[in-house]
Amino acid sequence: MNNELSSIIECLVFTADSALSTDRICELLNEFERSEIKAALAELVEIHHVRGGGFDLVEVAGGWQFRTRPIFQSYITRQIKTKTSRFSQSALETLAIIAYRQPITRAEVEHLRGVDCGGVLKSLLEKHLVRILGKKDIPGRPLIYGTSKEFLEIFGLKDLKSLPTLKEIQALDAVPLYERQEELQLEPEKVVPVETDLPFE
Amino acid sequence: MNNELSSIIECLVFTADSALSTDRICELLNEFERSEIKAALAELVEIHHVRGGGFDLVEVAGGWQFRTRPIFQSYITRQIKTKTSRFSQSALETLAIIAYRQPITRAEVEHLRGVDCGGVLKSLLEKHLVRILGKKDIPGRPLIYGTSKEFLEIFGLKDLKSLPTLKEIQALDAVPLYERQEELQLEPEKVVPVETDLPFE
Amino acid sequence: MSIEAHGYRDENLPLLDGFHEQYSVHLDKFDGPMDLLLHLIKKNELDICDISIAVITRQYLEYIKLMKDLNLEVAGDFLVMAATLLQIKSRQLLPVDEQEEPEVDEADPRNELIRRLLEYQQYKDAGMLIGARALLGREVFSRTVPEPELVAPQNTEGPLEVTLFELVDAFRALLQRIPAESFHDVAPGDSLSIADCINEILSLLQEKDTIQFDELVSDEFTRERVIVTFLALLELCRLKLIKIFQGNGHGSIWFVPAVIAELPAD
Repeated sequence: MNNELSSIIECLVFTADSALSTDRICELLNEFERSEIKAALAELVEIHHVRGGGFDLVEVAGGWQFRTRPIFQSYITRQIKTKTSRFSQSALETLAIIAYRQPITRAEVEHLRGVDCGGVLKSLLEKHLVRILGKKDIPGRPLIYGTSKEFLEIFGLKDLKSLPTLKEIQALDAVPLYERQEELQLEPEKVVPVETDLPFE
Repeated sequence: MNNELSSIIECLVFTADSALSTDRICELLNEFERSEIKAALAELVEIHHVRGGGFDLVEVAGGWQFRTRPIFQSYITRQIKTKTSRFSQSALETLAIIAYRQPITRAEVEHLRGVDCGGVLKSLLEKHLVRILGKKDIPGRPLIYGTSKEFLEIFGLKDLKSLPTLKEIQALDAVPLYERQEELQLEPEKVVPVETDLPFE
Repeated sequence: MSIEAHGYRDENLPLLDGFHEQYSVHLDKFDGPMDLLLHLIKKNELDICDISIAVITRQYLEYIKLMKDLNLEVAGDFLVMAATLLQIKSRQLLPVDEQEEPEVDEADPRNELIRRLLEYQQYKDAGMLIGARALLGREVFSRTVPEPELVAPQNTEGPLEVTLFELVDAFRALLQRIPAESFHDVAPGDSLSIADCINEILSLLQEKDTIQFDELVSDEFTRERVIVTFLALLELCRLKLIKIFQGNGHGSIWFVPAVIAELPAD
């Protein structure tokens, strides 16, 4: 890489303690044009992708971050503990509803799920995956919820638009649900027994 | 890099929380020979040196670590200077008391927290999160505090009325089922409006 | 996952208690009545859009009975759905009133339920897709070791980063720590509290200089609201935070901030 700007950006992303947004990079490197910075970022993504090392430069939650490639998971967990626990089905369902329908009230989530969601919501709030957006201007002024930046970070999503569209989901329906579940059970690494951090049930 | 071992080592060094010694790497990857690991490490150093990016793989006291290259030091400093600061627990607590109990005097805040709050209060005033509303009409005429407009902006609140009440947050706690049913009867707005015509049980 | 596999097998279980947890684990697999309904529809190979209410209702009630037999608490949500199913079933059984014009014949009573099921299934599937992603801290990892220079003391110039929930939670934690009697108005219930009203007025006064009493109560003109607003104003007046004026005899009440903006002397 003979482009100094790319190296500088690489440095900044590498030392940042969370994903670094393009805006923030532009702010820090105000002697460069935004277009130059964007080109350098694209170049960096390419460089790391091509060299195919242990980590990649990825765009998540509106920012840039170096992340290890998923195939090396089993080696990494030999030395560090996994911090994120698997999410229960009710947590994922609730997250999905909030993600697609935000801003949304607790009553609306509960209507969709047909079940009380207080415990799940609180736990998602504590995990910072969901945040309070304010209060809805209707009688009773209920709180309204939305997903957080951490939600995008943890699930590796660039932004809310990169959520699978509900249309894609319908296409997936061609495969009966139970078959998909059996499929999941066949993969031993995917069945993780404990859910220590998220006691949703 | 077509060497998978190199990628695995890269992953381990990347995610380790301190420099990783060669011994430790050999221990973690005991399916590989020490000589292979040493060769892969040398290869990695070479790869990163040649590409000349923002960081290098270096051997520091006790082990291997990715380190940003010193020539970029000045850019990293820019990042530290404008890093987002997180709230300390005491600042958060003091701010919460002021938000929920305003107008309030410093003595009242300290009574609730049980500790001196002068320093925290000053820093909240400096950050413009808290403002002085006036003086209380009691002996000594102590200053009374309240939250500012910036406070509302930071928390994305339309007005103070939009602050979630404690009751709303407490309502998120999972309540044992039998209690929840009783609560339903007590709180008419919370009962799901439909589907009540058919008495079941 | 299924009732058949784990439920009926041990009907004569001598020490039900010991297996209680095991049961509840399997039964809880259904995240609510919608989830259970979807399961029953799949199991019976029914089309969501043309479900047999009779079959589904029977199996649904059997499931609830099973939960009760196992001494499991049946969540109210499951009972609400049972009522809905029975209601739909009974409406289907009602003879069609021949007197009524065929034009206005009622929509299929199942429609609302079908719509909800389809919608629920979408989000359930979306949840599965999201959950199948490589998660940070689980399948993928970012760098954890901070650059030595970055460990330097944080300065306070940068923007603040804190969530509303953290603020509320801090207050809640505080309330749990201190004895309840320190607070007189912690749980105002659903009714309006004077403190809330004071907050509201203070917040309004940040936006404009004069406010009319009527403006404060116009949204919600109830006896309680008027009284609480009035008490709040008296309190604010006592604290010398506002000044109150009234136009002629029975004219509007106006008030303006009476803030002495002084900096702390330290």
